[in-house]
Amino acid sequence: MLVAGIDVGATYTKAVLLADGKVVGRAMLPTGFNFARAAERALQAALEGAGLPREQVGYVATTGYGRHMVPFRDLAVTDLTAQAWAVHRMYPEARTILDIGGQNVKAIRVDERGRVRAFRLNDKCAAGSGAFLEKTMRYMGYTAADIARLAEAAKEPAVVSSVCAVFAESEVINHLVAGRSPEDVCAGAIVALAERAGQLVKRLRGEPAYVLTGGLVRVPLMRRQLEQTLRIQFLVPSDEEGVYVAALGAAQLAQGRLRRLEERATA
Amino acid sequence: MEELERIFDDLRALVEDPSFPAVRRWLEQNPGGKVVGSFQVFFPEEIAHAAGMLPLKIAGAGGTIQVRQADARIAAFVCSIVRSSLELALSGRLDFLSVMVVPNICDAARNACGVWVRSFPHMRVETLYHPHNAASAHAVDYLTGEYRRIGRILEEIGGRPITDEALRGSIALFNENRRLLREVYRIKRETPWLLTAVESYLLVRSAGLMPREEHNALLRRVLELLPQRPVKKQDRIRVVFEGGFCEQPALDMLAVIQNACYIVDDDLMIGLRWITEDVPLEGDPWRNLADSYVNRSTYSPVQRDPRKPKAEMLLRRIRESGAEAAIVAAAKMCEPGLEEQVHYSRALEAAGIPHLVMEFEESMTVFEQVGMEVETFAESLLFQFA
Amino acid sequence: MGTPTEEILGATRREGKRLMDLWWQEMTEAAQTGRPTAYVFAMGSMAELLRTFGFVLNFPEITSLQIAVRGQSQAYIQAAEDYGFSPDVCGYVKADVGLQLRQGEHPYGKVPRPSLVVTSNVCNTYIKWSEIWEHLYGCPVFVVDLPGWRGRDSADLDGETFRNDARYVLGQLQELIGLCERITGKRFDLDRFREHLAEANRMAELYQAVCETNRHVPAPFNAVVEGVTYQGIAHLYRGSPEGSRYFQQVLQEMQERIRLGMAAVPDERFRLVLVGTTCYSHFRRFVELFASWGGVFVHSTYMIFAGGGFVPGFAYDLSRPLESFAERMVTAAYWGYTGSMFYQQDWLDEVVQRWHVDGICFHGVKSCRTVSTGLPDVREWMRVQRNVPGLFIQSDLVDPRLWSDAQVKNRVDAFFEALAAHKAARR
Amino acid sequence: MVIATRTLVAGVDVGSTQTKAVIMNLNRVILGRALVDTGARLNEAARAAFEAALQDAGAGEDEVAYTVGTGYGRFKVEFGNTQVTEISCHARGAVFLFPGTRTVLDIGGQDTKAIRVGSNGEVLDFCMNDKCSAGTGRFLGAASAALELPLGELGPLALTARNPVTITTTCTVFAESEILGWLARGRKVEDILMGVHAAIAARSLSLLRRVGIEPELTFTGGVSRNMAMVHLIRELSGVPVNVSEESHYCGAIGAALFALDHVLVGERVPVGAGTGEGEDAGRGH
Repeated sequence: MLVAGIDVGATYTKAVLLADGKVVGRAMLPTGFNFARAAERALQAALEGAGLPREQVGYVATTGYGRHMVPFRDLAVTDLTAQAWAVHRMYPEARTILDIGGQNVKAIRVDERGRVRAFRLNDKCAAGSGAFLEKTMRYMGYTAADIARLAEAAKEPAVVSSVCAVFAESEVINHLVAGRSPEDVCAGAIVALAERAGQLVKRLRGEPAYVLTGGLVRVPLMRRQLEQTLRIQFLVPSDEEGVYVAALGAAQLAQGRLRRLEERATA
Repeated sequence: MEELERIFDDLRALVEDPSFPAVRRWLEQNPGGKVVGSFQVFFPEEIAHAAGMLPLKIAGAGGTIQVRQADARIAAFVCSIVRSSLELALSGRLDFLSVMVVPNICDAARNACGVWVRSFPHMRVETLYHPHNAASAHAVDYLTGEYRRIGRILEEIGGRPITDEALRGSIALFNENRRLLREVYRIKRETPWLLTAVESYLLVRSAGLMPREEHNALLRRVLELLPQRPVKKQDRIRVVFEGGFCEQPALDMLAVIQNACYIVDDDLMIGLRWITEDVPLEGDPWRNLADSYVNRSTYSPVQRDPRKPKAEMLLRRIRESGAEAAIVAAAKMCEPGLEEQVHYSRALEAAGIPHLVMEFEESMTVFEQVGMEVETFAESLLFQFA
Repeated sequence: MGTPTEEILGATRREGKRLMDLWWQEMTEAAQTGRPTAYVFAMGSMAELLRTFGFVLNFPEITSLQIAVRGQSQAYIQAAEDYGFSPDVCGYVKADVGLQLRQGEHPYGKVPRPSLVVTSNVCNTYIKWSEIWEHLYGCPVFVVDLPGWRGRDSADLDGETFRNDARYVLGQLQELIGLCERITGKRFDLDRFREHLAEANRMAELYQAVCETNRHVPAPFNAVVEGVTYQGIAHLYRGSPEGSRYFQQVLQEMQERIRLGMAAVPDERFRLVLVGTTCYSHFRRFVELFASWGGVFVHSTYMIFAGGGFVPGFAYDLSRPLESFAERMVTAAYWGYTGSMFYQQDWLDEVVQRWHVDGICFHGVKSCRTVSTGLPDVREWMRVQRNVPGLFIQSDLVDPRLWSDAQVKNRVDAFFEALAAHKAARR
Repeated sequence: MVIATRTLVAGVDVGSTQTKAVIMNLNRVILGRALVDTGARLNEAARAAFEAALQDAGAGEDEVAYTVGTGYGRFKVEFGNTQVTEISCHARGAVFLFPGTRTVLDIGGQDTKAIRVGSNGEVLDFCMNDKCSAGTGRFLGAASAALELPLGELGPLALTARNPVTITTTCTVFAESEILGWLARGRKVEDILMGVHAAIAARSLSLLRRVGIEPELTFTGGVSRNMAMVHLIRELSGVPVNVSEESHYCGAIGAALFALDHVLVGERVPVGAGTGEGEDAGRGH
């Protein structure tokens, strides 16, 4: 019997198929406007990739932004719960997870069994999501793909200290007005974002081991800055693992629930 | 059980209607009647009632109206309830008010009182200073004097004296209302599945929006019907919601929370339940009211009373309601609430009680993040996936 | 060369610095010796009474703003936010929490722990702030509850409202005295108290006279530059002989400046009044934005909060010290503090007339509802009813993250461009 | 003293997203105009817009007697003679375009401004957005990104709304997440867009109320080309709204008029602001 975990994100939908705890298929598609359709398509794509029929899927757990919009789900859990679970399976020693995504930054403290003990999401007001960085890049005429390159070429990061995302954007503009280079401004935005994300970890009173996930871990300056601010070392899953982490967690949770149901049925 | 559903539908319509239909109905039935508005948290409505007036609780507009004119007078970094309450008045929805009382609960409300004074020269706008040194032996004397001052104003405007007899009668009526609300909260604690968080909130909030005589009758009927309600008890965590003493979360936010939790106690609209025991009827009624505010009352971040350390009071609320966790919310830009939130969460952490810290705004319409937080919180307590 | 004039002009600055250093020295010593220290607030500090018991007085508002002036507030504020305080909470409070979390280590010295906290409700945030120390240290917190301005009911000083308020405050002061006696083991000395009141009377009169000198055109001092020092000394030394002596010197200097035609801002072109504070993390920049246009602040709301909200013409009646002190506190709460905050228009109207003001700068402080709520409304009232131009800008007291230079400069420049047109049109 | 060959003036408005330049002759006739994206290098954008406007006018740089810079990047108009804030420039420009103008509204990317002006275009009073309602103009850009629609289509689409949503939060950042929330709940794109427009209009109105609305009201800046916004401002303010074909050049036109004053009268350009430096001045990191 297969189980599926589907992470219905605001921009991308990811599906992971598990058979006996092993990943047998996965897929990622843009979400678009219809969450239910996106989930269905991602699941189909994963099945096709694995060459498996739909009928074998015995349990579907959804997570992410559109988790409640998927009518064929058996269980919906939040991405924090799903992520914590998957990370725990990857790194049993992990106690604190920091996830820096496009929309959200999340800090999660987990216990030795992978259960969420405490968590903090970024205050929207706090200029602390990847969207701010993307906007900065777009404003300067670059794309997200240029972030790492630009940041590494910076001489001295421009200070972006505002707590509010709107003022932070003004600060960026003011720096450019004052003649700072796009490289310095880009690096400044990353440092600011790392600062806010680090603050979440501090507020959560994080403990080692630390794991860093999310789209922006691929920016070396981000990781360096975070490790420096927090005076810690992060464990970082590979890009592939990182992208699917919530979907994987959901699938693992689905596996657990299915097993429990089967036990109950046979008992 | 259709009757209960209908009652709650009506109450929801009342609470979400920024035109105050119950007040307008009362005015039709009492031509020339006067309405006394009061802002959060507490106002001794008995005094207005004894003066033959209708007390009305002004607790913001939630998301029911768009704040347009008030933003021209109060900066956007002031909490939403202060701005939306002013908007209700500036947009003409409170034209029926003869008197508006803004208690000195916080810096924003106190200064907003000045804005009301400048904006509505034809309305009597008054501030009311409740004692912030409640432990002082002189607090009750002082407050008795302050209540009599409010009484004098209402006598002047109503053109008739407030007799001790009338005031005692009003106190008895409001005692009954508070007793019935305590019953509602007993049900929340003991059988939370019988009454959703939104429903119990509607029962409390509506007390300040209609004549108390009507509200008492309504509460009696609801309390009669509730025990027979065919609702299944679900496996949900039991939480206390703290942080609703002034700005009120949107009904939909409560709905998102109740999807994952039973709220077994809370401080929503705490001012209407501020006095926790019957106000004595014998003796000086003015003094009895003042004494009850100071000595027979609950707690909130905007009253200083060293006899009631707030973090300890919260722990007691959790203990007494049999809750296993707490949601500690604070309104955006609310200085006292946000400061208290830190003490609350520190105390809860020390006591080993799981808790969720969140910020809200009455006018919120999107609850994705709230939902995610509450669900994750519940999942972390409820599921043993391993 | 040492001419008398130069002596007069230099002495004030030197003396101000000496008094400030002295205060820090006293605090730093108290941090080591454990001498009883009371934490008090600028408005309603009860300094006269606490001095009678020999408390060292810590003014956390002043220590917070000094952290910002030293350019270090961001780190302190961030420490408080890491502790759990929201970005929306008062910047002074957070800078102080950062200070407490560092065991009182301040850029200027060390702040002792409180043996007692005395606060009023004139700013409601004072109470919440005090409760933080209560949680951290378990120290006694005494709220002297000062009912504020209540419109026409408080206008009559013989009226029932005033008498009820004064009775309440007097009762509380007696309870506070009992608490101080228990903490210090000293009996309340009424004669000493009377001396402190007499000093406060002297200082109040001189302070008023100093404020009045700025009616002169050009203004001899800038209310947001020298004025901030005056406010500080008035808070720290109220009720002490040093305080009166200092303001005697200041008054002399101002008279000398006027005699010599010296202006606080060279080429004074626009006379302004500030509603609110400056942003202390950008103190020099704030002043410079205005001064570069020839703008001088001749007065500010904080000038009247200083020294306890001096109400012109009011002095303590030394024959009934405690009663008079209570009445004085109530009056200050009515007019000096709350009245001037939410019924600001009357005070502004008078200042505009008497100090020859061209425009009003309203500085909305994002984390301070006490001074900021209702500013747009007052601004409109002054514009519509009195045709006085008003500028509305926003940043913070001490949080550098809330200062956006280009935005503030844009508004200030546009205001002066308009003010120039306004003045030209009136000529 | 005007040298005979120098018979033109220029106004360059360096805004946060676009840079505009206008060339005017001494008879207040606009001869050339240009608009370029500001990008990351403001001095280059200013230069490019200036040169393009000269080309549009068929004139050479040596014919320009005086240049005034305005907008956020006004101090980056390094070839200019002086700077004036865009508040003063929009006021001047609006009265030039519509002489009956007494109130001006400009919704910009960084700031929204409401200005009351006198008959000569002098600023009588102005108000700009609070910090917590900043960036409302940019809010349209965010909506365009979230809904994947070009900016120019937002207004027309919004006008087809039947059942608009209400966007209640003042904060632009929060409001952006409200858009996603409404989308997730399956609300129609046009209904959401109308909600976005209504929210911006409501905030603009509160600024207009702070200065007092006196007809005629002239709506300037790029957002004034958005028909839904014009419709809402007209409806909420209750007065007719002027919108010019040249509205996005309004600041640059005003700047050119200040330049003209200087050439003709020799004065009137308000001075004294010092330099634009001061970024981080007094900040002690």
